[in-house]
Amino acid sequence: MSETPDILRVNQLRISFQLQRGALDVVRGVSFRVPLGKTVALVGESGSGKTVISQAIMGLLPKAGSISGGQILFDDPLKVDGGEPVDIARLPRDGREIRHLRGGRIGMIFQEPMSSLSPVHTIGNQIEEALRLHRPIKAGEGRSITEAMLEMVGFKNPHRAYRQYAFELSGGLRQRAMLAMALICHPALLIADEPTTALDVTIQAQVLNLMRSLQSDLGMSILLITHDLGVVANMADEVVVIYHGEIMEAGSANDIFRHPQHPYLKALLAALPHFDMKPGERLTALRDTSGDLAPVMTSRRQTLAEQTSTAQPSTPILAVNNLRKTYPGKRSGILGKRAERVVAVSDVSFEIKRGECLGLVGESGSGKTSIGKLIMRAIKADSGSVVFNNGSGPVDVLALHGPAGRRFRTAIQMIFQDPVSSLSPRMTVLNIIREPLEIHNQGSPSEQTARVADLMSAVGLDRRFLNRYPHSFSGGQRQRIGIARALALDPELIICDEPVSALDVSVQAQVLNLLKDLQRELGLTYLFISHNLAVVDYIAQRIAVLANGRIVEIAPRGVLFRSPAHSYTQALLKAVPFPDLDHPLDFTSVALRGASNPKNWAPQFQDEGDPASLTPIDLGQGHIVLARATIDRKELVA
Amino acid sequence: AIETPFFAERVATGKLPAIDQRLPEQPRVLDMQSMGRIPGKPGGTWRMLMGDQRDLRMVTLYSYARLVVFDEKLQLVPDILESFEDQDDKVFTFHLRKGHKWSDGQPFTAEDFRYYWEDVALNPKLSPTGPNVALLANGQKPKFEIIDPETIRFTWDTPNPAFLPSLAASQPVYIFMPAHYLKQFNPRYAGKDDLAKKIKDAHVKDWSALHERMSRQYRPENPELPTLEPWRNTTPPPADFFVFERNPFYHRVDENGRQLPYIDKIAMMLGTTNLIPAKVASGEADLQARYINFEDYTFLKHAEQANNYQVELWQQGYGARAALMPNLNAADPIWRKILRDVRFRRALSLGINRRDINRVLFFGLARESGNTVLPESPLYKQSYADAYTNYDPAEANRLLDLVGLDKRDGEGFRLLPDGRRADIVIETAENDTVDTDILELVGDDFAKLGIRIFNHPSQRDAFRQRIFSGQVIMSMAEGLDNAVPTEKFEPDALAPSAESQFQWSRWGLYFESGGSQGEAVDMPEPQHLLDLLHDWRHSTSDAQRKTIWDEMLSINADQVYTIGIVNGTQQPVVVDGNMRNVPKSALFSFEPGSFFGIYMPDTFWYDVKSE
Amino acid sequence: MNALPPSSGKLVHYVSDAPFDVQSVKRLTPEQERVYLASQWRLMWWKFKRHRLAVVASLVLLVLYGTIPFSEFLAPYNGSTRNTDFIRSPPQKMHLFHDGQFVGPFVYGKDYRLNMTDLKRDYTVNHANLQRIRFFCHGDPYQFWGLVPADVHLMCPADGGTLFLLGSDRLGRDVLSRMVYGARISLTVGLIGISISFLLGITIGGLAGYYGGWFDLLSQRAIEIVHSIPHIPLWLALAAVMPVTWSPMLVYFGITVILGLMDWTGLARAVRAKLLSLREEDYVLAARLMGAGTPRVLFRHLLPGFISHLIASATITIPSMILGETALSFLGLGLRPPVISWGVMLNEAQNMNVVALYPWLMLPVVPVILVILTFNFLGDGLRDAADPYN
Amino acid sequence: MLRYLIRRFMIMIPTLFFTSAIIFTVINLSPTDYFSNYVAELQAQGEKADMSRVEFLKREYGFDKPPVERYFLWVGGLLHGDYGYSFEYQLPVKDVVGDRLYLTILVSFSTILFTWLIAFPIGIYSATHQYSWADYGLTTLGLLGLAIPHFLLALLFMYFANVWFGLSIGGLMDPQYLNASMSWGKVRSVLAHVWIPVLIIGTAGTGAMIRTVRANLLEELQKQYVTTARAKGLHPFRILIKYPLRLAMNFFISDIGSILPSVVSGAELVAIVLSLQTTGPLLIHALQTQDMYLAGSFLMFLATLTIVGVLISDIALAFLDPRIRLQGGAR
Ligand SMILES: Nc1ncnc2c1ncn2[C@@H]1O[C@H](COP(=O)(O)OP(=O)(O)OP(=O)(O)O)[C@@H](O)[C@H]1O
Ligand SMILES: Nc1ncnc2c1ncn2[C@@H]1O[C@H](COP(=O)(O)OP(=O)(O)OP(=O)(O)O)[C@@H](O)[C@H]1O
Ligand SMILES: [Mg+2]
Ligand SMILES: [Mg+2]
Repeated sequence: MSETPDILRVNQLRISFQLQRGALDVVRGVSFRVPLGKTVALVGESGSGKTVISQAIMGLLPKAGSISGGQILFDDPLKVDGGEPVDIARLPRDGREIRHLRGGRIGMIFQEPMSSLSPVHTIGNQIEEALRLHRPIKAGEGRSITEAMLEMVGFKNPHRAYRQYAFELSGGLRQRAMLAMALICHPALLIADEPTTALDVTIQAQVLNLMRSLQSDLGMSILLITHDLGVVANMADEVVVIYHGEIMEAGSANDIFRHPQHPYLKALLAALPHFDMKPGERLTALRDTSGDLAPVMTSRRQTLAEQTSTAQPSTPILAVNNLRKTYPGKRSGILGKRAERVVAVSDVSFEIKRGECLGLVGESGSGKTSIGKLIMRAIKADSGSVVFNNGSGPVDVLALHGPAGRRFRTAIQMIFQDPVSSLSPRMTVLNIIREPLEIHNQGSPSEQTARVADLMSAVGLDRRFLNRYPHSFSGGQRQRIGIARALALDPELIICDEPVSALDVSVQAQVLNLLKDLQRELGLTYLFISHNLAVVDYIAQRIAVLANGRIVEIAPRGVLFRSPAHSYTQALLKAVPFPDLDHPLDFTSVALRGASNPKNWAPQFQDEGDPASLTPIDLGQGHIVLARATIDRKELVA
Repeated sequence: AIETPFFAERVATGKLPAIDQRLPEQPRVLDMQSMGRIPGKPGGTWRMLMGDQRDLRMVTLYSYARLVVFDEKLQLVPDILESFEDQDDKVFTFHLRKGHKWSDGQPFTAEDFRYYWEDVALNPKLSPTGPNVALLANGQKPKFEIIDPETIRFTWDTPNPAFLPSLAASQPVYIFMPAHYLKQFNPRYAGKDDLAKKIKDAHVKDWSALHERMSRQYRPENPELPTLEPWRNTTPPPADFFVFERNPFYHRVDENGRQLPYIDKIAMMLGTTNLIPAKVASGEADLQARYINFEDYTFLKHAEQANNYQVELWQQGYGARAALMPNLNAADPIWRKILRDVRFRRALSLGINRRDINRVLFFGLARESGNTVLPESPLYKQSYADAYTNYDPAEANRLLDLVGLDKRDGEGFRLLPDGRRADIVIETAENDTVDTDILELVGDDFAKLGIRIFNHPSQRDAFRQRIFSGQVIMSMAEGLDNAVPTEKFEPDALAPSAESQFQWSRWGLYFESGGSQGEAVDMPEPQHLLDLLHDWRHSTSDAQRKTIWDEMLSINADQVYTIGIVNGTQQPVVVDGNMRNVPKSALFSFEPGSFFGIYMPDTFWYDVKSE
Repeated sequence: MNALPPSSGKLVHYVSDAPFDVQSVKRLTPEQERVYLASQWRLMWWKFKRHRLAVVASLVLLVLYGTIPFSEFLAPYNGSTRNTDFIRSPPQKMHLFHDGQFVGPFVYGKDYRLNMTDLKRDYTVNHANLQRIRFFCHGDPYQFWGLVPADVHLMCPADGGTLFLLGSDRLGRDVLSRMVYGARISLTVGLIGISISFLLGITIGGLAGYYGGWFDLLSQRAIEIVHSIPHIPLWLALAAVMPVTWSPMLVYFGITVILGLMDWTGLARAVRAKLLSLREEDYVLAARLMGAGTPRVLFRHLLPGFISHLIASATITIPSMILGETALSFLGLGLRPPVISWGVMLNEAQNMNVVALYPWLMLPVVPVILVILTFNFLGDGLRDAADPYN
Repeated sequence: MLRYLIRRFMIMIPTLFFTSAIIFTVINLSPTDYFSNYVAELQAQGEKADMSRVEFLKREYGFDKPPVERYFLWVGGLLHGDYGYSFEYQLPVKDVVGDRLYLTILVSFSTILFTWLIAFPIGIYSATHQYSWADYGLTTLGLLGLAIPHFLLALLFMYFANVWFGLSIGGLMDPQYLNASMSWGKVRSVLAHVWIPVLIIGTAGTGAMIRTVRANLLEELQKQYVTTARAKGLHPFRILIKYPLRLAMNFFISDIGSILPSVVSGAELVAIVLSLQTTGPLLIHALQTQDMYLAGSFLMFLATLTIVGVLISDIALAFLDPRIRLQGGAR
């Protein structure tokens, strides 16, 4: 081990941003290395400068940012012997040398895959472009290599995917497209900035496995930036912990996980949600913000008390029945025949009671976001109904309009999966968070501003960020802006689409605690979509598992995790990576590939071509599983 | 006679008969010396710049070949005709030139007159409103006789003194047509299938449309139409460049026996009229006056040397370069009453500082005068020109107070009896800077009388429509079109006889339509003018006509029906340095004179030393 | 601050010993509070101020527009005062020194002679005739704001002298004074016209792009139709029907409105095309889900994403509006005397005589250029101020 | 797509019908007609119109019939490819327009080419080099073109082209070539003249185009996908062309509908000022003289081109941006 040279050495790197008023030092003297063929994980609080460092390595800092000191030495293993390592910090922007490195020698996966793809080019085109640029390939070969790559990152139908556009893909699929783009050139160094946030655990395991095998086959080195300590434990050889642009602790994975020393690292590890938490147990966040919470909540306590007394506790606040949504397929060529429609959501029914949190997990691309959007009426359902009842009688959401529709909008809010594109790029954070208040005329302008400031601190953001524009934030910060906005109106139901995927565990703990407090104090209801099963386990009372657009299993959290009935649920649970060096994920044995493919499921869950042959079967205790009607219940529990 | 080099080759190859076969037995011989001109030599191209295809008629005007023509002293002389006889203005006998031929070599005979009279003028399809008014005396058609192939006669019961002048007019009444050519379009003579095919090829509805299109003589669009003019068109429209070639059978020769015209070709280039002064200044025209204005003089003069031309100043032949025309038929009753008050019209006339206008806009070269005949006319009297043209704002103000405009508003502007402000919108046709400037200056003068005026230019057509309907209170336009008449010209412009007389268009329409449209004259003086016009039409002697003219002119001057501002304004004429026989200074007018026509451009020639 | 770990050596476990304080979020001073809680408008204003050219441009525009209420005072002559003895006089130069001696601002008088050979008025500078310019002086009388009779001018010619700093026109009117008066019409016509066309273009294009569907279908057809009727016949037709009795001022408004009405289609289509793709963005969806109404989504979320184009097209449309009336005049539908505008003045300058002999009559093109440049630089500044990435 | 196309073609029918009605109305809005106009013109000079002929013509062209009937006669003719008859030229409209069309297309295409060739590179340059001296300089130059009225520019150009190069004033060729058939001399003469209108018509358009290209490109250059492309190691120029430029073209594509008609109508007013032998002056003249079939058919031709142009632009937009194509924007 000690013989491997370092492919990347970052020495005393300092990066600052030029802001309206003065400079902002974001990275303050960071040094670390990436040894050849190894994986180094960069972990740290949201906004601590991880992404900025990776941008600096690629020479892609935004206009406002500049390297104010230090070196980034890249030692290309392919270089002829004796060549000095290049200092990327000194290369001219967009010059020939740096262009050669980018993509070809250093690949990068961006943190926000959703908005990083061109909206007007097919993903195949964009991936193949990178390939052609850096790998000598024969004419006509490009497409097949690209499709093979797409398949490797988990596209079920790579041929079709090649011709799809970014907006036709779910968040996870887009992330996989980005992965494919970065990996297709076989770079010597891969910088993966949160490469798996939008992926469910089975796909995540598959992707991680792919990275590992490329690493061993090609000697690729990886700089892995992630919040998921489970991933870190399973992937990293060395770990660097960063906080506020400075390194707090660095060492081998062993050192970090077994002998954490710095208070920050200790706090991080303590903030992790784990599966055996007692009901009501709170996560320990680095900063406790329950004090900041008071002003956020008081505003509605009063009205709430009256409401809860009138509403019967048993009536669900939201009932979804037989929801179905298909997207039009694509034609081949201009005049070609229309391909099959994509069924995104099929025959989905569930209920959420007031004050409850329903977790929604499932494979990436299985239709979770679509369900959220259907409930919000952001897209039109093909069939089915959504009934909302906040005590003043049931309303059919799909038929709402006029003032009732307006009232509905204040009662239900959504946190978007993609924080980048859901924030107007030309509005300051202040205006973004204040907007719902303005729309619904709540309070005077100064009251609104005050409330915005309170919300900001509740989600752990500095008030000084208020007049910055969304693009100048880190991924996690943006996500929190989205959360603050959703909370602004005191809604009764929030649809949270991956609300904490970009947050480090301590901030995640802070936000989860906030959500939980709100739920308890205000009776807030959530539909919580997440890939992080530990998070879902912590926050949700009941969990629904979605596969291929259908709910395959739904159960209270304890039941689901203790005795999962469906093959898919079982596969999911097996694929969860633990932040524990003693429980490494078995990448080889787990039947990761195609966990969502019904063919790999137990026969009682296969529909054999007729979707109607499957029905929800009640196993008691609210545990329902989708299986063949003819099957005996015993068989399912076994 | 001497053969023209231009035709030498064609004559040699037998395509064209020799010069002696081409000329009539008795050509019209012009004695250059006695005319004060120099006999010249043939050759060259006359380049002229024009606006649009309608201007093709300029060649007809400039050519000025008519059955009879006015000479420079405005006497009627035979031109195409060898001679004519006029008995009491009732019986007219015309003698054609023996051997005279159309430009295609076919003989020009009495048949051509008969064809026009019988097959065109009397054909209800071709002439839905009957023969031209010039051919009617007291509403009656003449008796047409062919005495022999070279002699014809028109006979009326009552005198028709306007007949000969109308044949000599710049825009003549054509009483003959090339029968041999046009018969192919007339079902009376043409084969049915043949004609049907021609109609189809020409994309027209029927034979009459085809005939109409093929027979335009005034505007020579049809290159195939035989002509008697000095030049014939060779370019079929549409085109931007028309080339005219000399007519090999033209009937005029000079004293040396050279067939006229001297100039072989006319090249007419069409284009934007605003650019014409600039193009002329860069030497792109050889003899040009149309579309050149007085303001362009300096500019043209500056390039004289460089481009070898001279700019001459001719005199324009209008009765007034600009005249205000109060509309006596205005629809607004209050205004009509005021406009009909002679004191008002006199007041306005007295209120114009003509000297100032002349100085500012015309370098003092124009004449400050009412709208009347020019001194060049034998009918001119100083008193006509001077009537109410002195600048006397005090008297003007006094008169205005008298006509009921004595009340004024806070700003000092006069009010109408009904309390409206007496603002006058003066309408003009098109946007002419000189008109605008004149009105600007007049506006300043009238402001001193307590009257504000506004200029409203509009498209000529819309402008006329508004006048005809009485919506216009006052307009401004050129004065008398023919300001150098002799008593032989009809004095119709002085009496309410045509709708196009802007001061009384509805009375004019009444007269024109024989009382079926418009309004009958209901004022004594205009009625008197009409009576005088009637007298002229039945007059039999020049002396009688002269007294009628005198009386009409003096009534017009005294009544100030139109308020002339200046006349005798200058028209720049650009002449190529090598062109000879072009008068240095002359009268430039459409009627009489056909612009250049009366000076016979067929006698102009290029003096090129090297050739 | 940590040291770079040794190359290819085993990584030593490094632990930072810097003090660690999780609650390092500092309290804000009032000054910081002001900065960090400033509204978006204020932020933009701060950014705008840094764009020097734009600031200069806006000052120039301010001055130009500032002259509008005071034209009568600023112009040495009234717009229609004629001086028949000084027709087409070339500009008189302003001097400060005479024979090397300081005398203050003055002009030399001009002698003029009628040149009857080429019919031109020849002016020669008479160095003996020294005419001192008067300031805050009594000159041509006027009605200030149409109400107060006054005769005070910023500067006037010397008694009995002339002051044609930019020459005089064919009726002996002062070109400079007319330019000052002309600013009134020319500077406003563009704004009114552009407001109309932007209002229509943005609303119709915006709604079409945002809603799509039948509204889009109908509005696109309407645009096609408006678009397919060339301007000129419409102008001609309108010229024919516009009542003659309309005062020049009414005609002016009529023309402005027409200019505006004819101009919106291009913008509407551009807005629509852009919105068709922008409306698919998540933030639009987010706004809608918050309950934002169409105007809000359109004006707060969608159009800002298009602001560069809007500003650019506004700043390039203004000149065509200012000059548009010259095109109209060409067809006989322009403004007419006594209305004074730069377009009218330029229209009068449109012949070869002027180009060759009286070039100073083309001077009104200078303020037009100035206005256009300043509007464009102002636009640049605005664009940058609104640009979050900058 | 096919269905979309068919639908769009179907929609064009009522649009065209509507447009024809409007055009007819606009032409007939003027209270006068060709014949009274003709009479007016003649009388202005003291000439007299032969009333008999006027009557004859009026009847010949159906002016005794009510306007509605005339409209249907006209539209009916159009459907059969009969564009009517020009009163002025006494020729079928087709023959009148004739050769002018080619010259117009020559001038227009040269102008468009000129505009694009200059405006695009400059616009791209000044967007990528924002606030460089070259950006300011080129911008100012472009704006100058925008600020000087066409007419004045035309006069200045003609004047100095004549004074300095001895070029004949106005027109598209020296007069001697006007009726001549094609020859080297003629081509040379046309080339010697065509640059003036191209420059004049082009300058304003160029200035405007530079500004819009610049603005739209600046907007796109900051998008995240540009960074993605950079991360791939693409050459900046390739990136520019493939990504931001393509998205910035949106405004441009949406306006190509107006290119087609402008190619044919050819900047009428400038053409008049420059006395070009193109269709523009013909159209204006026809309008001014109320030569209604000539004007009407010509306008209808332009309208059809516009509508086709809009269709093309819609299709191009859909091609350019799949979001529009697939989310059902351009429905
Ligand atoms: N363009 C920018 N302008 C100004 N500040 C910026 C800009 N980009 C990032 N920052 C700031 O730099 C800091 C570091 O950002 P960075 O994106 O590197 O965080 P991160 O560690 O990746 O966080 P996360 O885990 O949330 O993605 C943040 O405080 C952020 O607000
Ligand atoms: N606009 C669209 N057009 C076509 N197909 C779409 C569209 N939007 C989504 N889809 C498809 O619908 C399916 C479900 O998408 P959805 O976004 O609901 O997934 P998801 O469960 O949220 O996945 P992820 O966890 O990756 O975000 C996917 O296969 C996606 O490709
Ligand atoms: Mg980040
Ligand atoms: Mg999703």
